[in-house]
Amino acid sequence: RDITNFIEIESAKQKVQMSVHQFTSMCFKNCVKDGSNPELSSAENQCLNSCVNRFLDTNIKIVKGLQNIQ
Amino acid sequence: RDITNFIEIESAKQKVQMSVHQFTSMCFKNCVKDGSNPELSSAENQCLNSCVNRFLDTNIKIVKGLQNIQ
Amino acid sequence: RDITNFIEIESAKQKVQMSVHQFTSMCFKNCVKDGSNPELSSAENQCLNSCVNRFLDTNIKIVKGLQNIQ
Amino acid sequence: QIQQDLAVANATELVNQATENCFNLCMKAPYNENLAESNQCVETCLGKYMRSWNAISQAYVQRLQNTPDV
Amino acid sequence: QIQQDLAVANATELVNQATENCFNLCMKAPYNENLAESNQCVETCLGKYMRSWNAISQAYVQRLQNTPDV
Amino acid sequence: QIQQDLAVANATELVNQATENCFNLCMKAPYNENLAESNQCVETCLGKYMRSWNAISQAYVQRLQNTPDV
Repeated sequence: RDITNFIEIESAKQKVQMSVHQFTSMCFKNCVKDGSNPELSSAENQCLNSCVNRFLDTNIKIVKGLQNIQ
Repeated sequence: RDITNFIEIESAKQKVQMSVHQFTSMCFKNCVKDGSNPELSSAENQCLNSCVNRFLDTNIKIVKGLQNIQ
Repeated sequence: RDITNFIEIESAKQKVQMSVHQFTSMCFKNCVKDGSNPELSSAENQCLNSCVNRFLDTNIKIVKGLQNIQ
Repeated sequence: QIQQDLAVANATELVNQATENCFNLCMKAPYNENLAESNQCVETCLGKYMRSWNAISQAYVQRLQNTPDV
Repeated sequence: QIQQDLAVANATELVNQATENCFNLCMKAPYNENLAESNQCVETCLGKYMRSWNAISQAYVQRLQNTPDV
Repeated sequence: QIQQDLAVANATELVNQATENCFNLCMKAPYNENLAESNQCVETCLGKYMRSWNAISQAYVQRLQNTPDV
């Protein structure tokens, strides 16, 4: 049971990490246009935050919408 | 023989479905610029139809072209 | 030992080939804007060459940068 | 069992592609447009995406029947 | 062993995504801009990419905690 | 057998990438330009794609030989 538990937890953590990789690449492309400063401006930070939240909003709406169709 | 047959048919159907997913995503990006109406305009419909046919034309030409080189 | 050797060499060659596929697709998109002539212009040739070298420069800098962080 | 696995794979692919495409169509960086309006756009976009899927599927199957070498 | 495999997969993913995004941000076709400047840009870009990764990770985990159905 | 599998994987990758890139170069939405001209473009594009593949391959192998740590 311990090893099953361990694998389940690691697998869930890994899934979250891989989603973070995907979201970072997508939102970085959309929000960051300037590579001359290693710090995020507050506008960039705000944009990244909204980007991931809007993407998750969209995902939930799509899943619910498809469930209603079936 | 029945089960082999069944798997072959399901596998062919699945391949077609996955191609439809790929073509839809690509052609939607190229043809649909407006999300305010759930119906397809006739221009959008025409564009989607041409998009998939032109893509398949291109694929055939590339395959034949590479066969001629070899 | 011979078969292990053979597999290692084939696998390394395959990895290089797959990288060439990836780089070609990316650099072709960035460097070639005109499909009316099958020959590469010297500007296109120069651009493709710089593209792959700059990409590898970037990759090395990223790997070294991440090693410094850890 | 096989059919169910394939159906899950298809549904997952559809959710992922529709989410990506409707996010790109309805949400623009820096993501400070009206949220209610953007959510409405996602709903109509999903309808349009499903119609596009059907149109592409029809066009592709028709093409496969006419030219079996595609 | 499992945790190490996952760590390697994560590091590889991060290297690949940061390379692609910083290449696109800092190197523009036909790639004849000043090399020293471009290399400098890659370094600051990596800092920005890491900060973006952290910002996205935080936003996503916060969202997961508030709405477990995401 | 292994070498044949790899050759098939390489050919498939080349067909897919050349199709995608030449479709994007030669066919523009809404896809109502002259079909004969577009098909001609695909043919010259394939020649250019093959030459690009060779140029990239050469540049990459040369780089690997000069800096083995790439």
